[in-house]
Amino acid sequence: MSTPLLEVRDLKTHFHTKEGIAKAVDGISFEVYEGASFGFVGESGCGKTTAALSIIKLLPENGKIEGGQVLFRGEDLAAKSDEEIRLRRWKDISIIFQGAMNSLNPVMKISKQITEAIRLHEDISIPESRKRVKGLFTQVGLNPALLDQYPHEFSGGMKQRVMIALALACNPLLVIGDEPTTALDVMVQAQILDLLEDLRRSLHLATILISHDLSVIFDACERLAVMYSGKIVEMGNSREVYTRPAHPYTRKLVAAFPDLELEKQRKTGKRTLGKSIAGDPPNPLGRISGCKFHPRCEWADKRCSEEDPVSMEIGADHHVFCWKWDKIG
Amino acid sequence: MSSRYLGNKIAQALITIFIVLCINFFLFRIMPGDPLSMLMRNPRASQQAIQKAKEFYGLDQSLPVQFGRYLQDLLKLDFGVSFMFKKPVTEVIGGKVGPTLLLLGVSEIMAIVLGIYLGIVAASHRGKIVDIGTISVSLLLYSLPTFLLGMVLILIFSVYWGLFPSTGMVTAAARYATLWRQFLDLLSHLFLPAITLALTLIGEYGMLMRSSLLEVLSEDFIVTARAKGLREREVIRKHGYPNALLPVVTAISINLGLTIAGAIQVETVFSWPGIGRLMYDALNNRDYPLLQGIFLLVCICVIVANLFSDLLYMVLDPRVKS
Amino acid sequence: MFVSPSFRISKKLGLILLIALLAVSAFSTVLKVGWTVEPDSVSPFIAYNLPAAEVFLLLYDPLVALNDQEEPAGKIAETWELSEDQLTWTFNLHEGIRWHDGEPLTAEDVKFTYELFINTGLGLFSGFLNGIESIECPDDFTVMIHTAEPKANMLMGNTPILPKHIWETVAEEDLELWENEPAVGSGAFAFLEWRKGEYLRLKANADYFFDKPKVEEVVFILFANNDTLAQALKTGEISAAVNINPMQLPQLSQSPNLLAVSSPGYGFTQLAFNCWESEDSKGHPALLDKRIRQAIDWALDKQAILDMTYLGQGEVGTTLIPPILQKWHYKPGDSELRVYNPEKANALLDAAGYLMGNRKIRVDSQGNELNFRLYLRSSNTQEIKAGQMIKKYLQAVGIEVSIETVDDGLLMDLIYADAEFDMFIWGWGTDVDPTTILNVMSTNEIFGLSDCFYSNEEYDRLLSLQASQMDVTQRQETVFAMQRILYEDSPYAILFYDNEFQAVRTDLFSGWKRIPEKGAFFFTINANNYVTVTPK
Amino acid sequence: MPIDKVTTFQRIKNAFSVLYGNKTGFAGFLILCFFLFIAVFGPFIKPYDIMDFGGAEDILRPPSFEHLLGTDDMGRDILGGLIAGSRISLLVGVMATVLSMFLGAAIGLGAGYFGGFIDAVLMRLTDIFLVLPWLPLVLVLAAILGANLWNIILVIGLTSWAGTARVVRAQTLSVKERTYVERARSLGSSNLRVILRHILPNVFPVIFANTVLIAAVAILSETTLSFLGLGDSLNQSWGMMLHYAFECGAASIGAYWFLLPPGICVVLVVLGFTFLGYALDEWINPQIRKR
Repeated sequence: MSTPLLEVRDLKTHFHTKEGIAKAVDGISFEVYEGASFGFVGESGCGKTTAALSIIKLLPENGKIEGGQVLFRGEDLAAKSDEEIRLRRWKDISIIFQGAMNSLNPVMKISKQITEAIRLHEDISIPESRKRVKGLFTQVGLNPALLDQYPHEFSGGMKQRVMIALALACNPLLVIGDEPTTALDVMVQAQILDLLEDLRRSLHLATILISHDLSVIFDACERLAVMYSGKIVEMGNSREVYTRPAHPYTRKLVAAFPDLELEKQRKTGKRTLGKSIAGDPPNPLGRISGCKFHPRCEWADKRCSEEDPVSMEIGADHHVFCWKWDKIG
Repeated sequence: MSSRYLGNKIAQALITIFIVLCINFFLFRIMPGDPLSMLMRNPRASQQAIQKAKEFYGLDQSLPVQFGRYLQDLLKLDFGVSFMFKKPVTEVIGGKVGPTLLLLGVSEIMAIVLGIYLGIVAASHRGKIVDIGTISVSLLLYSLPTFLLGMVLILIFSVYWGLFPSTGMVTAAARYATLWRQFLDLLSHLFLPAITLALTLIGEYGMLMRSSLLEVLSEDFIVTARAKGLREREVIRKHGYPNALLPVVTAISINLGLTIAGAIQVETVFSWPGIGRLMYDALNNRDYPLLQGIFLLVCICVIVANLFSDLLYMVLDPRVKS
Repeated sequence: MFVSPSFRISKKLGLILLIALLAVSAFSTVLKVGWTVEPDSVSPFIAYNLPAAEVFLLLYDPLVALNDQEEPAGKIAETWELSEDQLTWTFNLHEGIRWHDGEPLTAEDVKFTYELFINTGLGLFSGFLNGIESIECPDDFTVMIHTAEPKANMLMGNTPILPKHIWETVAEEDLELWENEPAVGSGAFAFLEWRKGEYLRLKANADYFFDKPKVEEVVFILFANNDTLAQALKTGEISAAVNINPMQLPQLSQSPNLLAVSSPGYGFTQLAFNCWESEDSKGHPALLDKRIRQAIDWALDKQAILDMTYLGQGEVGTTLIPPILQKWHYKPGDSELRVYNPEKANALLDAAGYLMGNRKIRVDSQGNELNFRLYLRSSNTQEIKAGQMIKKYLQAVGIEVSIETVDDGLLMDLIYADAEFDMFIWGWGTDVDPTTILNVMSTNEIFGLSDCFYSNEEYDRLLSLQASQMDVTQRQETVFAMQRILYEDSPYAILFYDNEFQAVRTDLFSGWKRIPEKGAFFFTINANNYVTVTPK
Repeated sequence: MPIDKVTTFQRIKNAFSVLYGNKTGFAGFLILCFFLFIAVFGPFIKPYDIMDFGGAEDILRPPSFEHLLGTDDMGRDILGGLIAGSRISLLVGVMATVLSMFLGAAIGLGAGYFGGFIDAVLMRLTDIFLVLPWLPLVLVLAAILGANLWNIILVIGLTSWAGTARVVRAQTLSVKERTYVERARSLGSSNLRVILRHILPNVFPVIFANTVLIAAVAILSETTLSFLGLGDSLNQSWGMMLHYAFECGAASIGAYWFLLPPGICVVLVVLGFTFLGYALDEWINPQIRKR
């Protein structure tokens, strides 16, 4: 593997709410390599989106990076001022939001929304930037004639393509996809994922995909991290984690997709709903000592409830944070 | 598609206007007391004179016939003759529209500009003292009856400090050395009533803008804009305002009905010679034609304002067109 | 830190103050009079209210006006004489009087005006002309008026003389709808502009034949309420105010630039009873018994009511003609006078057959309760207060009162159209001559001016008698007798003669005089103040 | 006013929920309890008779030991008047609200439940009531019916239901689709039964939350009507006190004690209802806030 493009070390992001401090991201470390794809998976509220947004400090007012480093090509983004970060956004790292929903300004023409980003970071004329947008449209499989439409005139899939075009506008090195395919139907979902994959390869992009849907991450990412309650519980090569899930939580996630034949799913266009996992996700404000998962874990013992599990390398590029991983049958 | 939307809205407005016409006509016919006794003060009026007056005002016909005539006349923009002023209603109302428009216009503009500004300030200092202050003041203004606010302002600015006149639109029958003085005179008379009306509106518009902006700022596309690297100011200006103003624009046009209620009170307290006071006087004198005229005018204004807000929305929000 | 913002504020205040000052600096040769009621019309055939009568005094001249001492003084008529038989009046007119439009005023105008009033019977003034048989004009400046009987009030009516060349173009049956705007008269002031609901402007008649006004204009400004009226006076926006709220009198009197007066007015406020003895009457039958009406009069503490409504400014009411008309006002003797005495009221009610029932309400032998509807005008706070107090006083003697507040128009309907009432409160204004107000109570006026449907043959006889009694003492006797009858029968319980409250600015104008000596400035018997007052 | 103000209420409420949490709701509750207590036990706290006029020397006395808030233009104790007035003002507020709610709920339920033609007609009617300028309409109605307490209640109730009807209709539409309602309908329950047994209980929270907000509007309306001279002059509400204060020129003679206390009472009660309304809303039905 090549050198890491992005190296995150012991990142902590907390939200200050009136009820108390929520440790949304509670000390996570991971690397993303140039041109490689990385995925975050976990239940909603586990902190995966916060982790991704922390990279470019795109946090709500009450969210703050409390510790750790975000090394992007060796520079610590976490230590930079808001203004410095602002100039790096989109140029180096861009994000694809859930475009099918509300990530595009409804009262601004698509072309304007994209050229705005380009002209913010590059000193080029409007016609030139429009030309670039046309190119981007073609690249993501949209008819350039639709350039001056408004978002509501697009279907969900088309909007998502617009989002991708927008993300690529400034030729970034890293693209983060935050649930990029959620709310799309399965056929479109697959198309978008394929598009992303193609673009990644052809443009030599690094991508970070975030999804609550294990199947999406397994399918689209070379490496992944499973998050639970602000912590990474298992991380490594996708195939490795899929075939040998070690953490009880990962096991349950995997088990929740009994029929994990992704190809088949795609062909039939049918989605198998996973079984839900027993118990509720923890309250982000709660202070669970030891392993965060222990209240829901059937194998947990005293140690699990007292000591934070440490990273254990259990295979080639396969780490797990669990005291009992080897005790589980 | 958009023409269908438009057509639909116009049709709705027309139906509403027709129903208002009916309400307008029949409601005023069941008012107690005989309008003729107000019209003819002479208790010894001869039968001929009464008959003549009845014919003149069309009161001798049966209700349906009167209604028919009423509709016919309306088409000719003939609103009948005011009992009180014994002049055509259009003429009477026409003389009072100016002052009301002036009052409403000035206070609306003040309220819109200040209200939106306050809303933005409050929203961008969410939860801070400025925000809490704005909300508290807005709520207080909301809870304060308009007339009471007017009286309190009179108490302070006219009675105790003697800064502003408290009545009328100009110093009555004054002659002015210069046009500028005349303007100042109008301004000093306008100050208190306009402030009163504006204050009651500022709170509302401020709250409206605040909540609208906060709602917009929590939208995903704002995060997109931030992610693109726009400055926070630009995010709010380019993506926040255009979206946040949409509901505010609508609310302001729809609010006209409410503003008119305020205007009636303000005009009563400050003796402002406008439609509001005219309506109050017409009511006391049971001047049916005049009352009908005013009521109709006000209703149509509100309905048209609603229609206008729909159209404006169509222009401002591309989503509505489809 | 604290200095700069407050400095800025004071600068702003200064600016505002400047604006306000500039605003009120109007020309003081304009006499601005604030009032709270405006004329119902400027046509003498349509108008019935007092402000209209006041305006007619300025716009028009009568043949003979009244001087400050209530004596007839020449106006259009320079001199006049009465024939030996007291049936023919000859008026010699001033020559050279011109109407505001420049046409000359002649005897024909007088004849035309009087005949028009007599023929139509419309307006405030036609009543004054009762008894006139014929009018002739031997020349342009002589008018001879023949009457069937001697006419005692010939010189008292202030009847405006109207320009024939204008009014002859109006068909008689259209008179009640013809608004007479702009009014053309011959008076000290000419009609300039009337913005109804705002102001009425009159300008001085530069060619006036008599004393010319010292001001350029008189502007009557309508105020929505007493409150703003008083303020406008204080700020100098107006120079005079009528219908001031009595509550504001003490404060206004303290101002060195103001002269505020509370003076006896030409009118009274009454509690009227439905006295209509007819099948069609919708009034409570018990009120037809004069003992009940008297009992109500006994039961009211009028002084307390006057104290509460007008801060005691006025006089407790007795008879129909107010005491300011010293010549005509009849003061009931001690034996007749009814002064607050609930026991007397109770005794009378007992005598009338209404005994106290279970619910503390009196009932007659058939079990009919004494409960009366009392209508009050919602626009008049003083009358509402009085009504509430009356309810309380009557409750104390076992009479139940249910109060309903209605607008003026509705009350007029209830009274004049249907006689659908038991009691109500309002008031009358009176002239210098007693005939008009006495006439209200005549049988003839039922479904005319009579608001209580009272009828008494003896009273009617005396009414026509006094109209022809040229001897003041004799006439006085008759007028007294009539008032005695009314006081005994009490179709009205006259509550009080409320004072006029007026105030004027002494720093802006000089020459204010009260008419008569203890009277008011405006709404008096003549319009002299408007003419003599001088800008400072 | 009622209609437009409700949406404004909603916005103000949203703002408040962010800021104050339920503390304001509690404050509103306390304010209302205070006034309710005064209204109920007023006669025991301070006996007051509207007919108990003072003498001439008692008129418009400034606050003193004997009369803590001074006297009015008829020499009556203002504190006593305020206490007695609380009964009238609250009565009007509550009764008008009940009427408005009843109308709004009935029309909203009817329109939402039956749909089709009925819905179209009822909603058209609602739209018209939303559009008609409120105060002119109320002035005319009050003039037609005559000024007494019950007519004022009637007028306010008749003109303030449209906002509620809309909300109730929307809620009814969503409840109607629920399976148990479908089942009840298919089992042949009568419409009335389905509405009362299945729909109303689910719509009720919305109605209830709206009720408190309408009450504030009703009290404001009564005050305004009274001020404009269309009030019941024999039942002295706070609005009537303000009317008389205005009529006797309290402002210009500096009789602040006649003008301010009833004004402050009105403001407090309206604030109280607003606070409580927002809190109830949050408590009963959090998703309303999202609307």
